[in-house]
Amino acid sequence: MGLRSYIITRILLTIPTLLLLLSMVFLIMRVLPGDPVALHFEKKATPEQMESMRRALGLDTPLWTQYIEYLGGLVDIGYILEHGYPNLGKSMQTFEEVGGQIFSAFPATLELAFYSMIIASVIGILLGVISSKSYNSILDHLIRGVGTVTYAVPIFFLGIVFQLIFGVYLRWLPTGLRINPAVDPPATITGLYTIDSLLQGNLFKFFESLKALLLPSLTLGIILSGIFIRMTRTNMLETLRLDFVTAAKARGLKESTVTYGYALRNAFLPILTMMGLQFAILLGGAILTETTFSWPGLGRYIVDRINFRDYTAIQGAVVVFGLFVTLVSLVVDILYAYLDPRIRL
Amino acid sequence: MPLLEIGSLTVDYPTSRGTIRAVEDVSFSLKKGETLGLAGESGSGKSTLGLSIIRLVPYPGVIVKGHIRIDETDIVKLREHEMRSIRGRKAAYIFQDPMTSLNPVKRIGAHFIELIRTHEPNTGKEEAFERTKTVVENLGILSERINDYPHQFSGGMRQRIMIGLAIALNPDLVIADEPTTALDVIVQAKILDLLESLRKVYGMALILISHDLSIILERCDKIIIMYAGHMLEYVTSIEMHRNPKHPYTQGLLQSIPNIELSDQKLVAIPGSPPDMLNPPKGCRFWPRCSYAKKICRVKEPPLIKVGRNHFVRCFLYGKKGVHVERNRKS
Amino acid sequence: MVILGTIIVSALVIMTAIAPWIAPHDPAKTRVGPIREPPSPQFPMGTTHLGQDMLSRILYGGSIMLQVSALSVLVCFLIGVPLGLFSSYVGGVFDRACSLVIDAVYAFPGLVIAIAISAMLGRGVVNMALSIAVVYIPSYFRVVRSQVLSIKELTYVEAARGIGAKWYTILFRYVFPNVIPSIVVVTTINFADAVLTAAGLTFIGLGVEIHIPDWGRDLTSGWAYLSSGAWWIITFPGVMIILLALGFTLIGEGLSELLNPKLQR
Amino acid sequence: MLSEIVKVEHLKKYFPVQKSFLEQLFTRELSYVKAVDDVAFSIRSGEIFTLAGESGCGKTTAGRVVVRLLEPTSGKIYFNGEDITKLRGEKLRLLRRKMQMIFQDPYASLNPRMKVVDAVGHPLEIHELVKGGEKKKMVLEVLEKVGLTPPEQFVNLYPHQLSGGQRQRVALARSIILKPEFMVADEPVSMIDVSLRSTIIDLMLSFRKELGLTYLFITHDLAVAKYISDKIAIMYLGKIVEMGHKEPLFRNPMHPYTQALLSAIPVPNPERERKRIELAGEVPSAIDIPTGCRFHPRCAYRTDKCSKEEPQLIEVGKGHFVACHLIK
Repeated sequence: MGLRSYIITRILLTIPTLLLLLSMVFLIMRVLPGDPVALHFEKKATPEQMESMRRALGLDTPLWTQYIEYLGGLVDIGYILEHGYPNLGKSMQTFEEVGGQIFSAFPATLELAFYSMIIASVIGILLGVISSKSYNSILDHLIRGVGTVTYAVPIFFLGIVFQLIFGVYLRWLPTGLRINPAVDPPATITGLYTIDSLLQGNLFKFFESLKALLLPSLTLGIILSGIFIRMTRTNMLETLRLDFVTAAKARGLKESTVTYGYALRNAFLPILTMMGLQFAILLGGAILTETTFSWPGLGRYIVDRINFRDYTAIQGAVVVFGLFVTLVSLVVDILYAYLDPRIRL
Repeated sequence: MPLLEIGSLTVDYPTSRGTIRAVEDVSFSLKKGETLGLAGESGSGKSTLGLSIIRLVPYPGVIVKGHIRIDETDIVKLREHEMRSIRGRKAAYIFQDPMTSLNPVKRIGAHFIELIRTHEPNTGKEEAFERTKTVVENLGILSERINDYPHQFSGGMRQRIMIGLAIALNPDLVIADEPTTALDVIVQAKILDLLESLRKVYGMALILISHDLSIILERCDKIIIMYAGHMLEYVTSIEMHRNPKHPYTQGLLQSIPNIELSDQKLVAIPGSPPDMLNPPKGCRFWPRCSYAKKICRVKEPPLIKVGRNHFVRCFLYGKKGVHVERNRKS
Repeated sequence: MVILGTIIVSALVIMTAIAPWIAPHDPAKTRVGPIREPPSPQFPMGTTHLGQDMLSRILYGGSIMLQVSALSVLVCFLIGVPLGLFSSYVGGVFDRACSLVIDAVYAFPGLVIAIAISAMLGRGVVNMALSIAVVYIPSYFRVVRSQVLSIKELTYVEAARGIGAKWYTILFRYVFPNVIPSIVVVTTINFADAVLTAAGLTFIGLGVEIHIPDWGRDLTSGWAYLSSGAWWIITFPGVMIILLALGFTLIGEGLSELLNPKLQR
Repeated sequence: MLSEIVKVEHLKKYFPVQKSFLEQLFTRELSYVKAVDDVAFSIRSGEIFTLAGESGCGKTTAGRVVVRLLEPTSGKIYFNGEDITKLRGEKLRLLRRKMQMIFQDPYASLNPRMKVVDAVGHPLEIHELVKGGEKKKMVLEVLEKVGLTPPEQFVNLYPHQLSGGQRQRVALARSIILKPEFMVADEPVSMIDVSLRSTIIDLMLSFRKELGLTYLFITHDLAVAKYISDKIAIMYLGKIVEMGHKEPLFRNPMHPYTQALLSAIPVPNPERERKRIELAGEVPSAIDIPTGCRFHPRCAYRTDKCSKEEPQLIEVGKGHFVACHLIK
């Protein structure tokens, strides 16, 4: 099977997964709580007020009609072309389009996730390789220890400690927001401040946004690196023991060629898959990181809305999180197929 | 001057449950162009012995005693980077399982080019490629398959490629560790024929490691019988066939079926191979030996010469043996 | 590693259990001392912004976490293990359907699901445990399923069929006993995850009521007064959570290393 | 006169090839691995019948189909004259008491969490043949029979505490405890140390005498096959190409494949000069079987007919069958 047909297959297979995911979200959000409107008002509203809210949000129709409308809104091309985002309904709190709110919050999450992933991968793979190369030495035990402890640290605790040290005591770095409030954010191109400011050649804004990004992405990246260290180490140990690595050594190849060209090249494939799976954990961590650092992303949005019991907004945000993860796993699988010649026939 | 000279080599594997002495006090030498067979059952130390010649004994194994001289250089004392220039260039190794011995994400040709350019850095890419083509064609593989990946080849083909990688730099010594155990008999015969013809063309010495005594007898000039880390017998193959001395060797020869004989009676060696964490004292083989005497249980027999090119580690032979024999009679 | 982890976990459990007898103050009582007092001989871990004794709250504070994690692990175990066992052993359409749903949940950011469900169900120990359980059922299912699928192909299962064993005999005497080690590993790791998820839920305001002593709760209120620099309200509960999660992780990792033949040299 | 205990006719076992989602969308046709493709043989009571061939020739699949561990795609299997091809449920379970199988890998064929006494005694419990302490007594007896002496030393051990040879003995004990009439032995010695192989073989031979067992022996090692069997069938790509009593077959192999196979087998004699018959190419895939005689692309004697017409097994001597167009 060729690479292209593999990609097509993989994309086609995503459709039922997506449908299932969307239905599950609907099920959890609409069926479990009983009446979201009643929950929203926490019994503090008159029946008339609740009824008008239901009508305004289309919650007075039968469940399956709501379901069709919910799915229909997501694929309504006309709406997407007009607004630039899919129809996710209206917020119970502000009556604004949920899609629009999410669309403006999403880039912040994307930027945080992107930099954290880089930090986690660099730390994780580097330490993982070193650890596996020096198997059973003191260095190996030390790195493993660091990895294990990192796994056990609540992400917001690390964030708070960073804030306490670098923000409150040392006053080196900002403890919240995407950019110094005294500085105007760069004009929106991609919505990622660091990239936008670079595209506009504004180094000052680039460094300002990088400064704000540093603590949150370090927090998230370090926590995630614990898992990456362990994954890399385990896979490297397994690969280093394979015959072709011994055979490469027996041919007198350089140490670095054997470690990177043979062991890591092959160990990287399962690592890549697991990185894809860890992405879901990363997003979960992003919610807590965003909350800790008042980072105006999707995670912050969802937590804000919980306080208002704004179920349509929560539902929208959950859907977008799900779509994001699905997309990433699609990309990871395609990348895997591209890197593994056994699939690329 | 021998190409390879090993003296009282001892290799240990320290484990959490105790130290396994996988190879003990092994000495032999090999001349240019000779073929030597290392035969033994699983756990006999034959692979460890083979791997110590290129100093790649797997973790946590260590060479604790003895010397291994290749062209008079004792490789036990070499630094790691000096050792690297010996591996692949002076001594090459062929592994048991061809399915897993090649890097799955690297093209076949790249394996060769990388090997050539590592050991001969002055070789240009073009030249390395041309040399690869010649080697691959000599293996009976079409040169247009150079750019294929390992998974596109059958097991037999991959073992040919492994042989090609072993001989590409024209080493003086090739060690083939169970090179055909994972393959079917017809492919096995072809691979061994290829190895033999290439060996003759390039004039290399070959160490063939196998549990299959038939292959060793068929393909090698000299044979070492290994058991529980000890060399029990060291002899030419013809002499071993005509006149095996050690009770273990005799037992092995009686336990393998021969397709050319009818009404053969196989005789098994009683008992089973020893636990290497607690090997028997004295001769390693005594618990399974029907000739075992008192001395065999307490004293390790030395390797003694019993004929031209014939050494055996057993109290039944030599002066001590005679002595024991007499004791028994009196 | 297993031993160290067990020591940590059991020490914390015992500490929480005997807290009523060793705690110097009522953990919920406000104004037992001055507000936000740094650690002193009288209050070895300082006081909170409500003037509660930090030490007493630390001693008591593990109770909620332990209850939530134990309960959620129990729920996960009771649903995930049988489901995985039967789904993979029976195979066919049932298995495909189960795996599809489970994989979808697994691919989803766990905390997002937990938040969504928790927001629906409201506060309280049971609700927290349930919303965490939903997130981790897939881990059990997947581990059990992949183990059963590989064990099912092994020769000894075929041999059992060969001697005429019935399907349930094969499942319970040949397959299941060989899955148990992996389940044990998942369970211990799951304890650590549940502790951390519970702390996360508390942090974003979905935990227990404010007066109840809880490490997650205290850490969160410490964060609210971050700018005052009251490090003790943050550090002590944080370290306790780390210790608890670390204890479980150590047990899990240690066990998996002992039981995973791939990594044994 | 010996009677036929097992007889198979036109036995086929095809495995569907797993296809990707996309391929399923665009192609209707399923392709198959034709592991066993129309095989017939019969085994007489007390005989040792061997299926031999290289890996992938279908010998193991054939063995598993005969004892109904795999469902045949088509064909008939008779046991003591009774058609057992379609037996199910309780009847199949009763049949399992009479036919047993032992496997190649002694490390994989025992449940790692069952003690020797439970593993060996389990067949008795399954078929409800024992009460209380009887099980242990019978297990001890049968352990003694397979040479695990003294048996008391072994009953409470777990498989990982045994060596490969001992495990294979335990597996043997488990398979004879029900006193079966027929046993399929799938490469039972190929993973056992050379010096111990003949003890397992001798045990099997002694059970034939004492228990009247009949064997279907499966092996890739023709030297072992020659030592143990009465009759041998050589398989190539799912089909029997030559079959007969071992003496005439080894003395006078007729099929070009058999000849090549025999000439490739190493002989433990350095002084013997042997002529090797070279075979071109490698065994083709069992999904894409060559037309006509499936051996013809590698055969030095092939004619036009060989690529078009599939040769049938014909009798060339007493009980000696060959499937080759060269033989008239």
